[in-house]
Amino acid sequence: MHIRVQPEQFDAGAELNAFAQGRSDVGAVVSFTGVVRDTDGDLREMLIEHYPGMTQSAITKIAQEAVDRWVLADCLVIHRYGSLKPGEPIMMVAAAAAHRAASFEAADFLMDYLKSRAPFWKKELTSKGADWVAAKGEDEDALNRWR
Amino acid sequence: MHIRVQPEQFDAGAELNAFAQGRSDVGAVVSFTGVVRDTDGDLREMLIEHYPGMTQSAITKIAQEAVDRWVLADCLVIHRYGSLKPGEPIMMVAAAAAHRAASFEAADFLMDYLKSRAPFWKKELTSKGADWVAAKGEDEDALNRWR
Amino acid sequence: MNVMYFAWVRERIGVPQESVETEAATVNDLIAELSSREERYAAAFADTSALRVALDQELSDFGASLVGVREVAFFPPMTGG
Amino acid sequence: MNVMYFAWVRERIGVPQESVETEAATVNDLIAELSSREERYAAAFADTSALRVALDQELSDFGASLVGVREVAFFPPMTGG
Repeated sequence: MHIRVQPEQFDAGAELNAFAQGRSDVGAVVSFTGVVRDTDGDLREMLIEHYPGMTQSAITKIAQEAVDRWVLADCLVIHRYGSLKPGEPIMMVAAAAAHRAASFEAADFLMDYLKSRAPFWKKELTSKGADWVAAKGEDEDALNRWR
Repeated sequence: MHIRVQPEQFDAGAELNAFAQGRSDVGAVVSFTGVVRDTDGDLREMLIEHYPGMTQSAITKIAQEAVDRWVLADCLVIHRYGSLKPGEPIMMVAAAAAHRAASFEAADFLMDYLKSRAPFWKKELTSKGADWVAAKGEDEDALNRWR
Repeated sequence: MNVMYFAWVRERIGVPQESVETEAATVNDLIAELSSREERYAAAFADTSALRVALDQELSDFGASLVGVREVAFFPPMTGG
Repeated sequence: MNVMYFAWVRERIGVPQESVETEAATVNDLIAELSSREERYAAAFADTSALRVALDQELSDFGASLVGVREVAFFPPMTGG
Protein backbone atom coordinates (compact mmCIF):
# COMPACT_ATOMS: atom_id res chain seq x y z
CA MET A 1 0.00 0.00 0.00
CA HIS A 2 1.35 3.37 -1.05
CA ILE A 3 -0.33 6.49 0.30
CA ARG A 4 0.92 10.02 -0.23
CA VAL A 5 -0.62 13.36 0.68
CA GLN A 6 1.35 16.24 -0.77
CA PRO A 7 1.12 19.76 -2.19
CA GLU A 8 3.49 19.00 -5.09
CA GLN A 9 2.44 18.05 -8.60
CA PHE A 10 2.89 14.41 -9.45
CA ASP A 11 3.36 12.52 -12.73
CA ALA A 12 0.44 10.10 -13.06
CA GLY A 13 2.10 8.11 -15.85
CA ALA A 14 5.34 7.65 -13.93
CA GLU A 15 3.37 6.64 -10.84
CA LEU A 16 1.38 4.11 -12.85
CA ASN A 17 4.57 2.60 -14.28
CA ALA A 18 6.28 2.41 -10.89
CA PHE A 19 3.22 0.82 -9.30
CA ALA A 20 2.96 -2.96 -9.00
CA GLN A 21 6.07 -3.59 -11.11
CA GLY A 22 7.80 -6.93 -10.90
CA ARG A 23 4.92 -8.87 -9.37
CA SER A 24 4.12 -12.05 -11.26
CA ASP A 25 0.63 -12.31 -9.73
CA VAL A 26 -0.64 -9.03 -11.25
CA GLY A 27 -2.72 -9.35 -14.42
CA ALA A 28 -4.81 -6.19 -14.14
CA VAL A 29 -4.11 -2.61 -13.08
CA VAL A 30 -6.80 0.07 -12.94
CA SER A 31 -5.95 3.72 -12.34
CA PHE A 32 -8.11 6.75 -11.77
CA THR A 33 -6.78 10.28 -12.12
CA GLY A 34 -8.81 13.28 -10.99
CA VAL A 35 -8.01 16.46 -12.90
CA VAL A 36 -8.83 20.13 -12.18
CA ARG A 37 -11.65 20.73 -14.64
CA ASP A 38 -12.46 24.16 -16.07
CA THR A 39 -15.59 23.66 -18.13
CA ASP A 40 -16.54 27.36 -18.19
CA GLY A 41 -13.01 28.55 -18.94
CA ASP A 42 -13.14 30.84 -15.91
CA LEU A 43 -11.29 28.87 -13.24
CA ARG A 44 -8.14 30.57 -11.98
CA GLU A 45 -7.17 28.24 -9.19
CA MET A 46 -8.41 25.37 -7.08
CA LEU A 47 -7.50 25.45 -3.40
CA ILE A 48 -7.61 22.19 -1.49
CA GLU A 49 -7.68 22.27 2.30
CA HIS A 50 -7.20 19.15 4.38
CA TYR A 51 -7.05 18.00 8.00
CA PRO A 52 -3.42 16.91 8.36
CA GLY A 53 -3.86 14.91 11.56
CA MET A 54 -6.65 12.84 10.07
CA THR A 55 -5.90 12.58 6.34
CA GLN A 56 -3.26 9.85 6.30
CA SER A 57 -5.10 7.61 8.76
CA ALA A 58 -8.48 8.04 7.03
CA ILE A 59 -6.97 7.12 3.63
CA THR A 60 -5.03 4.20 5.11
CA LYS A 61 -8.23 2.78 6.59
CA ILE A 62 -10.06 3.04 3.24
CA ALA A 63 -7.14 1.52 1.31
CA GLN A 64 -6.76 -1.33 3.79
CA GLU A 65 -10.43 -2.18 3.41
CA ALA A 66 -10.03 -2.31 -0.40
CA VAL A 67 -6.94 -4.54 -0.17
CA ASP A 68 -8.69 -6.97 2.20
CA ARG A 69 -12.00 -7.05 0.38
CA TRP A 70 -10.66 -7.62 -3.15
CA VAL A 71 -7.42 -9.42 -2.26
CA LEU A 72 -5.42 -6.80 -4.12
CA ALA A 73 -1.77 -7.32 -4.92
CA ASP A 74 -1.28 -3.63 -4.16
CA CYS A 75 -2.96 -0.26 -4.12
CA LEU A 76 -1.88 3.35 -4.46
CA VAL A 77 -3.44 6.64 -3.36
CA ILE A 78 -1.94 10.07 -4.01
CA HIS A 79 -3.87 13.21 -3.06
CA ARG A 80 -2.71 16.80 -3.31
CA TYR A 81 -3.61 19.83 -1.23
CA GLY A 82 -2.83 23.52 -1.60
CA SER A 83 -3.05 25.53 -4.81
CA LEU A 84 -3.78 23.74 -8.09
CA LYS A 85 -4.16 25.06 -11.65
CA PRO A 86 -6.69 23.92 -14.27
CA GLY A 87 -5.54 20.75 -16.02
CA GLU A 88 -3.34 19.62 -13.14
CA PRO A 89 -3.91 16.23 -11.51
CA ILE A 90 -5.64 16.46 -8.13
CA MET A 91 -5.24 12.88 -7.07
CA MET A 92 -4.93 9.36 -8.31
CA VAL A 93 -5.68 5.85 -7.16
CA ALA A 94 -4.49 2.56 -8.62
CA ALA A 95 -5.44 -1.02 -7.82
CA ALA A 96 -3.54 -4.13 -8.97
CA ALA A 97 -5.03 -7.61 -8.88
CA ALA A 98 -4.91 -10.95 -10.66
CA HIS A 99 -8.12 -10.28 -12.61
CA ARG A 100 -9.87 -7.26 -14.04
CA ALA A 101 -13.10 -7.33 -12.03
CA ALA A 102 -11.27 -6.95 -8.70
CA SER A 103 -9.08 -4.11 -9.94
CA PHE A 104 -12.05 -2.18 -11.36
CA GLU A 105 -14.24 -2.63 -8.31
CA ALA A 106 -11.47 -1.79 -5.85
CA ALA A 107 -10.50 1.42 -7.69
CA ASP A 108 -14.17 2.44 -7.92
CA PHE A 109 -14.64 1.73 -4.19
CA LEU A 110 -11.49 3.71 -3.30
CA MET A 111 -12.77 6.72 -5.25
CA ASP A 112 -16.24 6.63 -3.70
CA TYR A 113 -14.82 6.53 -0.18
CA LEU A 114 -12.04 9.04 -0.75
CA LYS A 115 -14.62 11.45 -2.16
CA SER A 116 -16.84 11.41 0.93
CA ARG A 117 -14.69 10.10 3.79
CA ALA A 118 -11.23 11.59 3.40
CA PRO A 119 -10.94 15.09 4.93
CA PHE A 120 -10.37 17.28 1.90
CA TRP A 121 -12.31 20.38 0.87
CA LYS A 122 -12.11 22.09 -2.50
CA LYS A 123 -12.51 25.79 -3.18
CA GLU A 124 -12.73 27.25 -6.68
CA LEU A 125 -11.46 30.73 -7.53
CA THR A 126 -13.01 32.31 -10.60
CA SER A 127 -13.47 35.88 -11.84
CA LYS A 128 -16.73 35.88 -9.87
CA GLY A 129 -15.06 35.09 -6.57
CA ALA A 130 -14.26 32.11 -4.38
CA ASP A 131 -16.66 29.23 -3.73
CA TRP A 132 -16.38 26.06 -1.70
CA VAL A 133 -17.35 23.07 -3.83
CA ALA A 134 -20.54 21.57 -2.41
CA ALA A 135 -20.74 17.84 -1.74
CA LYS A 136 -23.29 16.08 -3.94
CA GLY A 137 -26.03 13.89 -2.57
CA GLU A 138 -25.08 11.32 -5.18
CA ASP A 139 -21.59 11.05 -3.67
CA GLU A 140 -23.05 9.97 -0.35
CA ASP A 141 -25.48 7.66 -2.18
CA ALA A 142 -22.58 6.05 -4.03
CA LEU A 143 -21.32 4.59 -0.74
CA ASN A 144 -24.44 2.43 -0.50
CA ARG A 145 -23.17 0.40 -3.45
CA TRP A 146 -20.51 -1.11 -1.19
CA ARG A 147 -22.58 -2.04 1.88
CA MET B 1 -10.57 8.07 -30.24
CA HIS B 2 -7.16 6.47 -30.39
CA ILE B 3 -6.92 2.82 -31.40
CA ARG B 4 -3.68 0.94 -31.98
CA VAL B 5 -3.04 -2.73 -32.67
CA GLN B 6 0.65 -3.52 -32.65
CA PRO B 7 3.26 -6.18 -31.83
CA GLU B 8 5.57 -3.67 -30.10
CA GLN B 9 5.77 -3.05 -26.37
CA PHE B 10 4.19 0.19 -25.21
CA ASP B 11 4.71 2.43 -22.21
CA ALA B 12 1.39 2.55 -20.31
CA GLY B 13 2.45 5.55 -18.19
CA ALA B 14 3.54 7.59 -21.20
CA GLU B 15 0.30 6.68 -22.99
CA LEU B 16 -1.74 7.73 -19.96
CA ASN B 17 0.07 11.07 -19.79
CA ALA B 18 -0.33 11.75 -23.50
CA PHE B 19 -4.03 10.83 -23.42
CA ALA B 20 -6.65 13.56 -22.98
CA GLN B 21 -4.07 16.27 -22.30
CA GLY B 22 -5.04 19.89 -22.68
CA ARG B 23 -8.79 19.37 -22.56
CA SER B 24 -10.50 21.61 -20.05
CA ASP B 25 -13.64 19.44 -19.92
CA VAL B 26 -11.85 16.39 -18.53
CA GLY B 27 -12.12 15.83 -14.79
CA ALA B 28 -11.68 12.07 -14.64
CA VAL B 29 -9.45 9.58 -16.44
CA VAL B 30 -9.66 5.84 -15.85
CA SER B 31 -7.09 3.45 -17.30
CA PHE B 32 -6.91 -0.31 -17.38
CA THR B 33 -3.69 -2.18 -18.17
CA GLY B 34 -3.68 -5.92 -18.79
CA VAL B 35 -0.38 -7.59 -17.91
CA VAL B 36 1.01 -11.04 -18.79
CA ARG B 37 0.55 -12.89 -15.50
CA ASP B 38 2.71 -15.81 -14.42
CA THR B 39 1.17 -17.03 -11.19
CA ASP B 40 2.84 -20.46 -11.31
CA GLY B 41 6.26 -19.12 -12.30
CA ASP B 42 6.29 -21.41 -15.32
CA LEU B 43 5.20 -19.17 -18.18
CA ARG B 44 7.83 -18.72 -20.89
CA GLU B 45 5.87 -16.76 -23.43
CA MET B 46 2.39 -15.63 -24.36
CA LEU B 47 1.51 -15.68 -28.05
CA ILE B 48 -1.37 -13.54 -29.23
CA GLU B 49 -2.96 -14.22 -32.60
CA HIS B 50 -5.44 -11.81 -34.16
CA TYR B 51 -7.56 -11.37 -37.28
CA PRO B 52 -5.94 -8.36 -38.94
CA GLY B 53 -8.80 -7.56 -41.31
CA MET B 54 -11.32 -7.46 -38.48
CA THR B 55 -9.43 -6.24 -35.41
CA GLN B 56 -9.33 -2.50 -36.06
CA SER B 57 -12.95 -2.27 -37.15
CA ALA B 58 -14.22 -4.42 -34.25
CA ILE B 59 -12.36 -2.26 -31.69
CA THR B 60 -13.48 0.95 -33.39
CA LYS B 61 -17.10 -0.14 -33.16
CA ILE B 62 -16.77 -0.96 -29.44
CA ALA B 63 -14.95 2.31 -28.69
CA GLN B 64 -17.48 4.37 -30.61
CA GLU B 65 -20.29 2.82 -28.60
CA ALA B 66 -18.52 3.75 -25.35
CA VAL B 67 -17.92 7.34 -26.51
CA ASP B 68 -21.57 7.77 -27.51
CA ARG B 69 -23.09 6.07 -24.50
CA TRP B 70 -21.07 7.89 -21.80
CA VAL B 71 -20.38 11.14 -23.69
CA LEU B 72 -16.65 10.62 -23.26
CA ALA B 73 -14.20 13.40 -24.00
CA ASP B 74 -11.91 10.73 -25.44
CA CYS B 75 -10.97 7.08 -25.29
CA LEU B 76 -7.89 5.01 -25.99
CA VAL B 77 -7.38 1.34 -26.84
CA ILE B 78 -3.98 -0.28 -27.42
CA HIS B 79 -3.75 -4.04 -27.95
CA ARG B 80 -0.65 -6.06 -28.77
CA TYR B 81 -0.26 -9.27 -30.72
CA GLY B 82 2.68 -11.60 -31.30
CA SER B 83 5.12 -12.80 -28.65
CA LEU B 84 4.90 -11.36 -25.11
CA LYS B 85 6.94 -12.09 -21.98
CA PRO B 86 5.64 -12.35 -18.40
CA GLY B 87 5.21 -8.93 -16.82
CA GLU B 88 4.77 -7.13 -20.14
CA PRO B 89 1.63 -5.12 -20.83
CA ILE B 90 -0.79 -6.89 -23.17
CA MET B 91 -3.17 -4.02 -23.74
CA MET B 92 -4.61 -0.90 -22.20
CA VAL B 93 -7.76 1.17 -22.38
CA ALA B 94 -8.38 4.67 -21.06
CA ALA B 95 -11.56 6.72 -20.82
CA ALA B 96 -11.72 10.47 -20.12
CA ALA B 97 -14.90 12.22 -19.02
CA ALA B 98 -16.13 15.15 -16.97
CA HIS B 99 -17.04 12.95 -14.00
CA ARG B 100 -15.74 9.74 -12.45
CA ALA B 101 -18.80 7.52 -12.89
CA ALA B 102 -18.74 7.84 -16.69
CA SER B 103 -15.00 7.19 -16.93
CA PHE B 104 -15.20 4.09 -14.72
CA GLU B 105 -18.22 2.61 -16.46
CA ALA B 106 -16.88 3.28 -19.95
CA ALA B 107 -13.49 1.69 -19.20
CA ASP B 108 -15.21 -1.32 -17.63
CA PHE B 109 -17.51 -1.63 -20.67
CA LEU B 110 -14.58 -1.36 -23.09
CA MET B 111 -12.77 -4.17 -21.28
CA ASP B 112 -15.79 -6.47 -21.21
CA TYR B 113 -16.37 -6.07 -24.92
CA LEU B 114 -12.72 -6.22 -25.97
CA LYS B 115 -12.37 -9.45 -23.99
CA SER B 116 -15.19 -11.24 -25.84
CA ARG B 117 -15.75 -9.35 -29.09
CA ALA B 118 -12.35 -8.30 -30.42
CA PRO B 119 -10.67 -11.05 -32.47
CA PHE B 120 -7.64 -11.95 -30.32
CA TRP B 121 -6.61 -15.39 -29.07
CA LYS B 122 -4.02 -16.07 -26.41
CA LYS B 123 -1.74 -19.09 -26.20
CA GLU B 124 0.49 -19.81 -23.21
CA LEU B 125 3.84 -21.58 -23.53
CA THR B 126 5.05 -23.29 -20.36
CA SER B 127 7.47 -26.14 -19.64
CA LYS B 128 4.47 -28.46 -20.04
CA GLY B 129 3.70 -27.31 -23.58
CA ALA B 130 1.49 -24.84 -25.39
CA ASP B 131 -2.16 -24.21 -24.54
CA TRP B 132 -4.77 -21.90 -25.97
CA VAL B 133 -6.37 -19.85 -23.19
CA ALA B 134 -10.03 -20.86 -22.89
CA ALA B 135 -12.74 -18.20 -22.83
CA LYS B 136 -14.60 -18.08 -19.52
CA GLY B 137 -18.36 -18.29 -19.28
CA GLU B 138 -18.20 -15.31 -16.92
CA ASP B 139 -16.66 -13.19 -19.69
CA GLU B 140 -19.69 -13.76 -21.89
CA ASP B 141 -21.99 -13.20 -18.88
CA ALA B 142 -20.24 -9.87 -18.17
CA LEU B 143 -21.68 -8.48 -21.42
CA ASN B 144 -25.19 -8.78 -20.00
CA ARG B 145 -24.36 -5.98 -17.57
CA TRP B 146 -24.46 -3.52 -20.47
CA ARG B 147 -27.68 -4.57 -22.19
CA MET C 1 -9.96 20.58 24.47
CA ASN C 2 -8.63 21.47 21.04
CA VAL C 3 -11.40 22.52 18.65
CA MET C 4 -10.65 22.74 14.92
CA TYR C 5 -12.59 24.19 12.00
CA PHE C 6 -12.16 23.54 8.29
CA ALA C 7 -13.34 25.05 5.01
CA TRP C 8 -16.27 27.48 5.32
CA VAL C 9 -16.74 26.60 9.00
CA ARG C 10 -13.22 27.91 9.61
CA GLU C 11 -13.93 31.04 7.57
CA ARG C 12 -17.19 31.73 9.39
CA ILE C 13 -15.70 31.25 12.87
CA GLY C 14 -12.54 33.09 11.90
CA VAL C 15 -9.88 30.78 13.37
CA PRO C 16 -8.56 27.38 12.27
CA GLN C 17 -8.39 26.09 15.83
CA GLU C 18 -8.66 27.16 19.44
CA SER C 19 -8.43 25.75 22.93
CA VAL C 20 -11.86 25.57 24.58
CA GLU C 21 -12.55 25.11 28.29
CA THR C 22 -15.86 23.29 28.55
CA GLU C 23 -17.84 20.82 30.61
CA ALA C 24 -19.98 19.85 27.60
CA ALA C 25 -20.91 16.15 27.76
CA THR C 26 -21.68 15.66 24.06
CA VAL C 27 -20.91 17.29 20.71
CA ASN C 28 -24.42 18.76 20.69
CA ASP C 29 -23.78 20.30 24.13
CA LEU C 30 -20.52 21.81 22.90
CA ILE C 31 -22.28 23.30 19.87
CA ALA C 32 -24.97 24.81 22.10
CA GLU C 33 -22.38 26.25 24.45
CA LEU C 34 -20.26 27.81 21.69
CA SER C 35 -23.35 29.13 19.88
CA SER C 36 -24.51 30.90 23.05
CA ARG C 37 -21.13 32.57 23.47
CA GLU C 38 -20.89 34.47 20.18
CA GLU C 39 -22.90 35.09 17.03
CA ARG C 40 -20.17 33.74 14.70
CA TYR C 41 -20.52 30.30 16.32
CA ALA C 42 -24.31 30.43 16.14
CA ALA C 43 -24.00 31.27 12.41
CA ALA C 44 -21.54 28.47 11.71
CA PHE C 45 -23.53 25.88 13.64
CA ALA C 46 -27.01 27.00 12.54
CA ASP C 47 -27.61 23.95 10.35
CA THR C 48 -25.83 20.88 11.67
CA SER C 49 -27.17 18.77 8.80
CA ALA C 50 -24.61 20.67 6.67
CA LEU C 51 -21.82 19.78 9.09
CA ARG C 52 -19.67 16.80 9.98
CA VAL C 53 -17.71 16.21 13.18
CA ALA C 54 -14.57 14.21 13.95
CA LEU C 55 -13.49 13.24 17.47
CA ASP C 56 -9.78 12.61 17.87
CA GLN C 57 -9.52 12.42 14.07
CA GLU C 58 -12.27 9.84 13.54
CA LEU C 59 -15.62 10.71 11.98
CA SER C 60 -18.31 10.70 14.65
CA ASP C 61 -21.80 12.08 15.25
CA PHE C 62 -23.36 14.96 17.12
CA GLY C 63 -24.77 12.83 19.92
CA ALA C 64 -21.37 11.32 20.76
CA SER C 65 -19.83 11.72 24.21
CA LEU C 66 -16.85 14.03 24.69
CA VAL C 67 -15.49 12.09 27.66
CA GLY C 68 -11.75 11.60 27.15
CA VAL C 69 -11.80 13.43 23.81
CA ARG C 70 -8.85 15.76 23.18
CA GLU C 71 -9.60 17.06 19.68
CA VAL C 72 -12.94 17.97 18.10
CA ALA C 73 -13.10 19.06 14.46
CA PHE C 74 -16.07 20.62 12.64
CA PHE C 75 -16.28 20.82 8.86
CA PRO C 76 -18.66 20.60 5.89
CA PRO C 77 -19.13 17.30 4.01
CA MET C 78 -15.84 16.33 2.42
CA THR C 79 -15.17 17.02 -1.25
CA GLY C 80 -11.94 15.17 -2.00
CA GLY C 81 -11.18 12.93 -4.93
CA MET D 1 -14.81 -17.66 -51.23
CA ASN D 2 -11.91 -17.01 -48.86
CA VAL D 3 -12.14 -19.16 -45.71
CA MET D 4 -9.94 -18.29 -42.71
CA TYR D 5 -9.14 -20.18 -39.53
CA PHE D 6 -7.68 -18.86 -36.28
CA ALA D 7 -6.15 -20.26 -33.08
CA TRP D 8 -6.77 -23.99 -32.53
CA VAL D 9 -9.16 -24.14 -35.50
CA ARG D 10 -6.26 -23.06 -37.71
CA GLU D 11 -3.97 -25.63 -36.08
CA ARG D 12 -6.49 -28.46 -36.48
CA ILE D 13 -7.23 -27.67 -40.11
CA GLY D 14 -3.60 -27.00 -40.85
CA VAL D 15 -3.85 -23.82 -42.93
CA PRO D 16 -4.59 -20.20 -41.95
CA GLN D 17 -6.77 -19.64 -45.01
CA GLU D 18 -7.79 -21.16 -48.29
CA SER D 19 -9.97 -20.46 -51.29
CA VAL D 20 -13.06 -22.68 -51.32
CA GLU D 21 -15.34 -23.32 -54.31
CA THR D 22 -18.79 -23.97 -52.88
CA GLU D 23 -22.50 -23.60 -53.52
CA ALA D 24 -23.27 -23.70 -49.78
CA ALA D 25 -26.23 -21.44 -48.93
CA THR D 26 -25.48 -20.96 -45.24
CA VAL D 27 -22.58 -21.25 -42.82
CA ASN D 28 -23.99 -24.56 -41.57
CA ASP D 29 -24.07 -25.86 -45.15
CA LEU D 30 -20.44 -24.84 -45.64
CA ILE D 31 -19.44 -26.63 -42.42
CA ALA D 32 -21.27 -29.80 -43.56
CA GLU D 33 -19.63 -29.66 -46.96
CA LEU D 34 -16.08 -29.16 -45.61
CA SER D 35 -16.59 -31.82 -42.91
CA SER D 36 -17.63 -34.36 -45.55
CA ARG D 37 -14.49 -33.64 -47.58
CA GLU D 38 -11.80 -34.45 -45.02
CA GLU D 39 -11.47 -35.71 -41.47
CA ARG D 40 -9.48 -32.63 -40.30
CA TYR D 41 -12.49 -30.41 -41.07
CA ALA D 42 -14.88 -32.83 -39.37
CA ALA D 43 -12.61 -32.75 -36.28
CA ALA D 44 -12.39 -28.95 -36.23
CA PHE D 45 -16.13 -28.44 -36.74
CA ALA D 46 -17.30 -31.30 -34.48
CA ASP D 47 -18.64 -28.98 -31.78
CA THR D 48 -19.88 -25.70 -33.23
CA SER D 49 -20.88 -24.46 -29.75
CA ALA D 50 -17.11 -24.04 -29.21
CA LEU D 51 -16.79 -21.99 -32.41
CA ARG D 52 -17.56 -18.52 -33.63
CA VAL D 53 -17.95 -17.34 -37.21
CA ALA D 54 -17.40 -13.99 -38.88
CA LEU D 55 -18.75 -13.10 -42.35
CA ASP D 56 -16.83 -10.40 -44.15
CA GLN D 57 -15.19 -9.51 -40.82
CA GLU D 58 -18.39 -9.13 -38.80
CA LEU D 59 -19.45 -11.63 -36.15
CA SER D 60 -22.37 -13.67 -37.40
CA ASP D 61 -24.11 -16.98 -36.73
CA PHE D 62 -24.14 -20.44 -38.22
CA GLY D 63 -27.57 -20.10 -39.80
CA ALA D 64 -26.57 -16.96 -41.72
CA SER D 65 -26.75 -16.84 -45.51
CA LEU D 66 -23.53 -16.85 -47.54
CA VAL D 67 -25.04 -14.95 -50.45
CA GLY D 68 -22.62 -12.23 -51.47
CA VAL D 69 -20.14 -13.15 -48.75
CA ARG D 70 -16.49 -13.03 -49.78
CA GLU D 71 -14.72 -13.98 -46.55
CA VAL D 72 -15.73 -16.50 -43.90
CA ALA D 73 -13.64 -16.90 -40.71
CA PHE D 74 -13.92 -19.65 -38.10
CA PHE D 75 -12.33 -19.37 -34.66
CA PRO D 76 -12.85 -20.22 -30.98
CA PRO D 77 -14.40 -17.69 -28.57
CA MET D 78 -12.12 -14.65 -28.36
CA THR D 79 -9.72 -14.22 -25.46
CA GLY D 80 -8.36 -10.71 -25.84
CA GLY D 81 -8.00 -8.07 -23.18
